[in-house]
Amino acid sequence: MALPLLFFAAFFGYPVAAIVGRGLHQGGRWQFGRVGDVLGDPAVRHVLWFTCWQAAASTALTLLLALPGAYVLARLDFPGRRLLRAVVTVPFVLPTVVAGSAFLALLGRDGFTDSLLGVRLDTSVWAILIAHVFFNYAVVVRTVGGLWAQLDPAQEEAARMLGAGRLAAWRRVTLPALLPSVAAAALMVFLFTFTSFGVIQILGGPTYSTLEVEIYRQTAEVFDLPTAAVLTLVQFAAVLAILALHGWTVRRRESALRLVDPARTAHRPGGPGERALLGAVLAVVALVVLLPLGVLVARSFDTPNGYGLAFYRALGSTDGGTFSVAPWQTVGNSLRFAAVATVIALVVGGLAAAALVRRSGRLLRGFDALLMLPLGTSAVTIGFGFLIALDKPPLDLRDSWLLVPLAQALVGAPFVVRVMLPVLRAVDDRLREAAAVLGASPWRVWREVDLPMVSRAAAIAAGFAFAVSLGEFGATVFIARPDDPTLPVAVARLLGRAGPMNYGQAMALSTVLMAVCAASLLVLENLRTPSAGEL
Amino acid sequence: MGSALLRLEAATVRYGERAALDAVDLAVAEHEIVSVLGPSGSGKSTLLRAVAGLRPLDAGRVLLDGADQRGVPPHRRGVGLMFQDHQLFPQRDVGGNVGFGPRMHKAPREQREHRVAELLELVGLPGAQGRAVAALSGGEQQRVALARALAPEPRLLMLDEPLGQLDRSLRERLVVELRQLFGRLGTTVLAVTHDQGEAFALADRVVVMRDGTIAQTGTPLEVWQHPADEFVARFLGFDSITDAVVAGGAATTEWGTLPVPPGTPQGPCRLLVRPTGVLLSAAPAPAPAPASAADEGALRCEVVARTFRGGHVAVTLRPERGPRLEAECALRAAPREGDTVAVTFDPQDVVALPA
Amino acid sequence: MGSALLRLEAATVRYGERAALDAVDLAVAEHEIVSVLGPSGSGKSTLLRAVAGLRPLDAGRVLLDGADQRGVPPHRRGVGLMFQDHQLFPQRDVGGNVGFGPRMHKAPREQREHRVAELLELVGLPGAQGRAVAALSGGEQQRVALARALAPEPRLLMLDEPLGQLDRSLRERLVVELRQLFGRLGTTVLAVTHDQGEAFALADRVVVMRDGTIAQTGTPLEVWQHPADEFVARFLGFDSITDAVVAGGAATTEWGTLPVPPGTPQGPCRLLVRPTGVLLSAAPAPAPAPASAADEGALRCEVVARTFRGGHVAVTLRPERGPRLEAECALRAAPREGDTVAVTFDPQDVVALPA
Amino acid sequence: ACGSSGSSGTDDGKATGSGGGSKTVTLVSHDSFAASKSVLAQFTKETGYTVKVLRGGDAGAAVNQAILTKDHPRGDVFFGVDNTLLSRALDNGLFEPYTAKDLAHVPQDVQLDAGKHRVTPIDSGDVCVNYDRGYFTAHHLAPPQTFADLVKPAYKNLLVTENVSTSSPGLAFLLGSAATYGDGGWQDYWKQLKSNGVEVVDSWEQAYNDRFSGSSAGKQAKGDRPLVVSYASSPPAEVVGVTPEPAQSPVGVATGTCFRQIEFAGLLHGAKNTAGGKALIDFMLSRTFQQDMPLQMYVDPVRDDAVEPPVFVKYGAKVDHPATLSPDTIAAKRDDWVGAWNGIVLK
Ligand SMILES: Nc1ncnc2c1ncn2[C@@H]1O[C@H](COP(=O)(O)OP(=O)(O)OP(=O)(O)O)[C@@H](O)[C@H]1O
Ligand SMILES: Nc1ncnc2c1ncn2[C@@H]1O[C@H](COP(=O)(O)OP(=O)(O)OP(=O)(O)O)[C@@H](O)[C@H]1O
Ligand SMILES: Cc1ncc(C[n+]2csc(CCO)c2C)c(N)n1
Ligand SMILES: [Mg+2]
Ligand SMILES: [Mg+2]
Repeated sequence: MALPLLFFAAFFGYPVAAIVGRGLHQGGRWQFGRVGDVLGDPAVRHVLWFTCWQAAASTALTLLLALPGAYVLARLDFPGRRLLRAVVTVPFVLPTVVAGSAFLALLGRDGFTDSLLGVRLDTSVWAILIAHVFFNYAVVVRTVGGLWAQLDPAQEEAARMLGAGRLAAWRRVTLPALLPSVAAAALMVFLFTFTSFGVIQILGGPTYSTLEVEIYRQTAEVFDLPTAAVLTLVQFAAVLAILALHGWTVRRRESALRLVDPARTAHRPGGPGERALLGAVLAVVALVVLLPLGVLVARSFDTPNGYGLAFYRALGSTDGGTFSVAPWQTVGNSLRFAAVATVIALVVGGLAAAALVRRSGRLLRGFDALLMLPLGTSAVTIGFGFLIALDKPPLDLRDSWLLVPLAQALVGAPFVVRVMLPVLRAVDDRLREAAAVLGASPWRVWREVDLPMVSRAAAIAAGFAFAVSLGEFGATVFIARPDDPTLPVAVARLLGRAGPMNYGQAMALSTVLMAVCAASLLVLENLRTPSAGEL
Repeated sequence: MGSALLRLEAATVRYGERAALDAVDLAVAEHEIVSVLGPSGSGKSTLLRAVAGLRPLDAGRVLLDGADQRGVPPHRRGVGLMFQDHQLFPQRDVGGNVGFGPRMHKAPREQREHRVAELLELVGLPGAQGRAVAALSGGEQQRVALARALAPEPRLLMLDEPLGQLDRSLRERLVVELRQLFGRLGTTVLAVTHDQGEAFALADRVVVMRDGTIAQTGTPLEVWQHPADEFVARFLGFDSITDAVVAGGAATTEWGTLPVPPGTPQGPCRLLVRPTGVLLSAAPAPAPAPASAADEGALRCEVVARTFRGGHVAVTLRPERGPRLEAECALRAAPREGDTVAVTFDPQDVVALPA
Repeated sequence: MGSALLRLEAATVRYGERAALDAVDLAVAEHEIVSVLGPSGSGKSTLLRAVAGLRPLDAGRVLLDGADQRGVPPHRRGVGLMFQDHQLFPQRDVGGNVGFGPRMHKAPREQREHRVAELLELVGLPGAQGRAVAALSGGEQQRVALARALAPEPRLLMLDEPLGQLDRSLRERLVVELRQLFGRLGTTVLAVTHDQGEAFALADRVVVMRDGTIAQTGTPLEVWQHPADEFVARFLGFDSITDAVVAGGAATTEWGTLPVPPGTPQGPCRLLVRPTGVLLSAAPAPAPAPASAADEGALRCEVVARTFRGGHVAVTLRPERGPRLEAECALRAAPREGDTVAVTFDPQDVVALPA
Repeated sequence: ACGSSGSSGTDDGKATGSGGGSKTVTLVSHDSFAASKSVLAQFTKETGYTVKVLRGGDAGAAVNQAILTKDHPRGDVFFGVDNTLLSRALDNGLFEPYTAKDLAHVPQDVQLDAGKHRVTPIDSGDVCVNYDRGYFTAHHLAPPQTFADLVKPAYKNLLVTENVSTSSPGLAFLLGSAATYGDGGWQDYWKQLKSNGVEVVDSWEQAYNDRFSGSSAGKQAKGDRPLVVSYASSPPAEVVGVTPEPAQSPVGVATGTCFRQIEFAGLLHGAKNTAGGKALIDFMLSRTFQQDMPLQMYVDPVRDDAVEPPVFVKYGAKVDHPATLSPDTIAAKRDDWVGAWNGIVLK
């Protein structure tokens, strides 16, 4: 409890307060008048409104499309299930600019929808919503699936014996049990889409803008720190409101559930209904996730001299100019940073989740909310905050390579908390009691009862934290270490240059990023916690 | 039995290699109350799950009202099932649990509430609608589960140990009220229980299971009086069993010559003496003429254990020869441990089992 | 009882307004086996949880070996608890569950495995170490839970309905073997059960609970023979109770004048007749001289229900006057429903309860 | 390893004692900074200093970062502030004056802080409209050459440019139009551009890689705008790596639409290694570095005697009279213009 608190205070609270404070404290006095100015601006209000409703719509659409996927990937046993689970997570690591460009190609002129249906979606808000589904499909599948796989199927059987059909049994028994994790997933999707940046920049054009984009502009381009600070505060207020709503939804619904070994709940798809569902989910995944990824992969082979590996070969050379190291070496950097960030996120998030399960109360609920704030904070704010806050003793990390994983863990830790909490809260307290009366100390109880139950969720959370860290760009770009660019940073640099070689290498490197991500997730999923199989 | 409401034909369920249900044939007539008895792990719950459609059969058929149920989903079978481990819905309160079935059957709200109140009254939890199920004691949970299973009034109701966690007086009251309720509604019932007294009190017919097969079916009295084999006999708690050769109206055993009821098949068999048929007389000849004692038909035994069971005392005897004997005595007539008693046998409690 | 291993002093647990445990005083001596009986919801499980330290007391104290346990966490109390609903660890196999306690107590692997095998043998699941707990039947799960509770050999072992889901023959065998085991290990046991037979067979002493308080404690025989009050009597299944006035060796009741045992306190009281004390004689005078029949001490009753309970038949009688009577008859002596019988009373089964 | 000098290194140029120990000079720059390994190695060989490069964000963000951290600078030299942002950097006192050695080889017109020498020009680049040669050949249309051409009906719906508040080429293009039409005239010009169907996207990447039909990336992405606001150096970039070498770059430059950006380097105020920083600035003006730059960053060297690489000579466009504006004018007018532009174009 103390460690996570300290972590968030030092690496979130302090830097963000510093940058906001710098913005509002100008010319030797506090400029609270700016709050009124900015809020009074109808353009700002318009942005706020758009930010909120597109996030809500994106969240709803993502839930709608991904909940069946969560079921299929958690409960149905079919070949390639693990691979599919890893693949749907790949978008998560993709730099949004890269993915946005794939969507532009698919939804724009002569794109997939245009040639097939004669609709161009690149100028409509649908492009944004679909891209948001693409990015966040995995959030729902993994967060909800982690709990779903462990729910005792007998509950649904009980409902069916009372006359409920499949759907009714799901709606009335399974869904309420899943609700905390559905809410957690919804919260995360909402926060991501609320702070959406790259997607909006590319697909929204100058017409659609989010608070995040505005904050970025005001901070990084216009350098109007007071306005940025006010917008950051507005964003905080909105995020806190959402957190309160989430807390209110979840609080009364969390109950101990009978959790079972996930290995026992998966079954082969039986009956036409389940086969149709599987087919539908595969179709959605293919259209919304695989197709855009495929566009990028295809581009990475599409050299000026026909299809080939030229871009990949170029990744190995240093004289492309963009880097003092060969671009492929950024893979190693990214993996290293991501591994460290994942460990930090797991430790901090795991401890926080454990503390949140054991105790309750107002203060703790506040803490719970604090943990989620980084997801709702602009990456520039964090990046600039780090710059000005962590540059003097006692926290002089200017030259420390730790800055990057720390910033990344800031995004990873809330994931860990949100994914693990619903599962931990579902663990029947009497199981812990059973362990205690058999002689287990509280720490042993955690290790022997909670950990095995939550290990699946922890693996999922770790996967997320890892993917987030691999893909994190916004904050990393401001604190990138000399000559240690991470992979997404490298992609961005390549994209920033004209010419087929640069663009092709960016695509090739993005493809490498996807492959690295999928492979890491597969490895992570196959790691078993040692305590699970022990006598 | 063409009009059987439920019929199983060679119903088989396998878990891996082992058959938890092994080619079971069973017919339950409309309005019949059948109790399923059997040792732990003999396949009782599996039988109910197969009928409910929660576990597909690996072979054989389940017919309801003559219609094969293959492919019919559980909620379309018109059967109810109370689970052995209750499976109450933790997110719903007691009222929400009990009212779930009627709600699924689109019962109007008022009727539903009325029914919930009525059933909670029946199971001794009046006014418990608003309580959280996690805050109930074990027996209270069981009663809610029972009320929940009763609420939709299915044609065939299957109960898996419905009263197992309740105390005797509540159980006895419920057995009586449930029988009345089922009679009134015309419900057909298949109830698993491990309590013979409860089975006998509740059921028109008893089915005894053994390792996934049916060892015996019959009325309670039939099963009690004529266990089909040694397994059923021992399962019913009859442990005084020995080899015997029946000739005429007597059986020759290690315990001596025992009278047998008329009509007992002749020849070698296993012979069972029910505890009530082991008659003790205070103290026989101190030990002088063993031969004559045997001739008289009295067997000298030492009392090795006596267990007070409420109402009567179970006495374990070590006879001079042969395996141990169990006797049942009235409290005031019971000998003490270490006593020596003379035993005679009541032919009405001597049963020859198929060898 | 200064040497009590466990002592509760005014132990109180409240859920909201209601006290689930209401100023309970109880002492359990070392090596004693105590059964806790009581209706569903009377606070039995709460009592065990309070002793285990899983539920802090709202008032009063729990002492183990004379030491107040306030603030001592469950794993430091050296007590074991088998939960009513088992709470097996779903992610561990049977061996992992049973071996959990020894592992927490740092037993070496070999010893642990040996102990697990031994206990699984005891509960009738030899070789089940590798099975998944979700693949066990209800009774099998209960037996694994029992084995798990036994494995660490706690000084004070608390069992919450340890045998409730097992069939009679297995239960009887286990009661005997558990008693031997506890005797050998010197374990002190507090066992909740709803089965009186089991309680009487297992326990040195019985505690009857009612609404969070202790209604009576005593040996099984004491409780059976002299229920402390009408509640305990009814709980034990004695329903033939009426108002009476005792004068000398007889009590005047609606049923007529009943003989009472010597030493019965004089004056008005509630009078209980145990079923075994209700003696039926085939058919009395068809009905000519009611006055004389009453004079003779024989009460005419109609048989309204007979329930076969295995071994004996419970007969419900509607007397000419007064509340219903329960009688217990041997199977062959039992009258049929609708018969009219004459009833006399055995003074040894007539008990005056404190009013 | 090098952050341990906290107490002794109380700034000033004489702090070389501690900085000299590490023999490292730190260059703070933006994401686009690049230099060949061999060139940096040569600097080390010549001076004994190794260069550590810290990159952060695009040009604008990098300047802003430098301003934010000016009390505790992250390095010794900053490179990458251009004429559009120069006054923001200078007004914030980011730099210490230093007169670089080879300044004589640098034309006067790019020495925008010639009086104080707080910054040294390093490279220049022209932001111009690029055109898709293939498109104009196929449509038998002459590509536009000047600002005025762009509003002609022939070029309706052909141009994509960048948002001036989020993109530096976007801003440069606006400044170019303002330099051409004057403070009072550019608004009218943009109104015409708008009615002639100019498209605005947020970033250069998007405009050039996704919307522009002339770049190879834009072709893949099915971009449909044959005119884009980009750099004069884009054409050579389009042929790098293409075999066999084409006769012409697929991209051409409308040389009458250019605005010149000049990038500067300066010694950071509070630098730990002042001596190293000075050496680095000198090196950046050396012929070695200047001749390496074009293929690394696609910019033109400022040194008059630097030899341009053959691709630049062969495929590059020669911009003779780019539009320019003084940093002071830019500083004074930029915010107003951006606001007005937003009102005209994005409404
Ligand atoms: N967590 C709780 N919150 C509120 N009331 C509770 C809670 N746990 C138990 N109770 C109530 O306390 C009373 C005693 O419960 P307890 O579990 O001790 O009963 P019990 O004697 O074990 O019953 P059973 O034989 O049915 O298991 C019951 O009325 C029960 O409803
Ligand atoms: N999912 C399963 N996988 C493997 N074996 C199983 C599974 N479920 C039950 N079994 C086994 O099948 C057998 C029959 O189980 P069932 O639950 O029908 O027994 P039961 O008669 O209800 O026993 P009890 O009285 O103990 O509840 C048992 O040996 C059990 O271990
Ligand atoms: C709209 C939207 N954009 C990006 C991501 C992917 N993502 C989530 S967190 C993170 C790291 C940076 O914060 C990344 C790349 C998303 N899920 N939703
Ligand atoms: Mg069962
Ligand atoms: Mg209980």
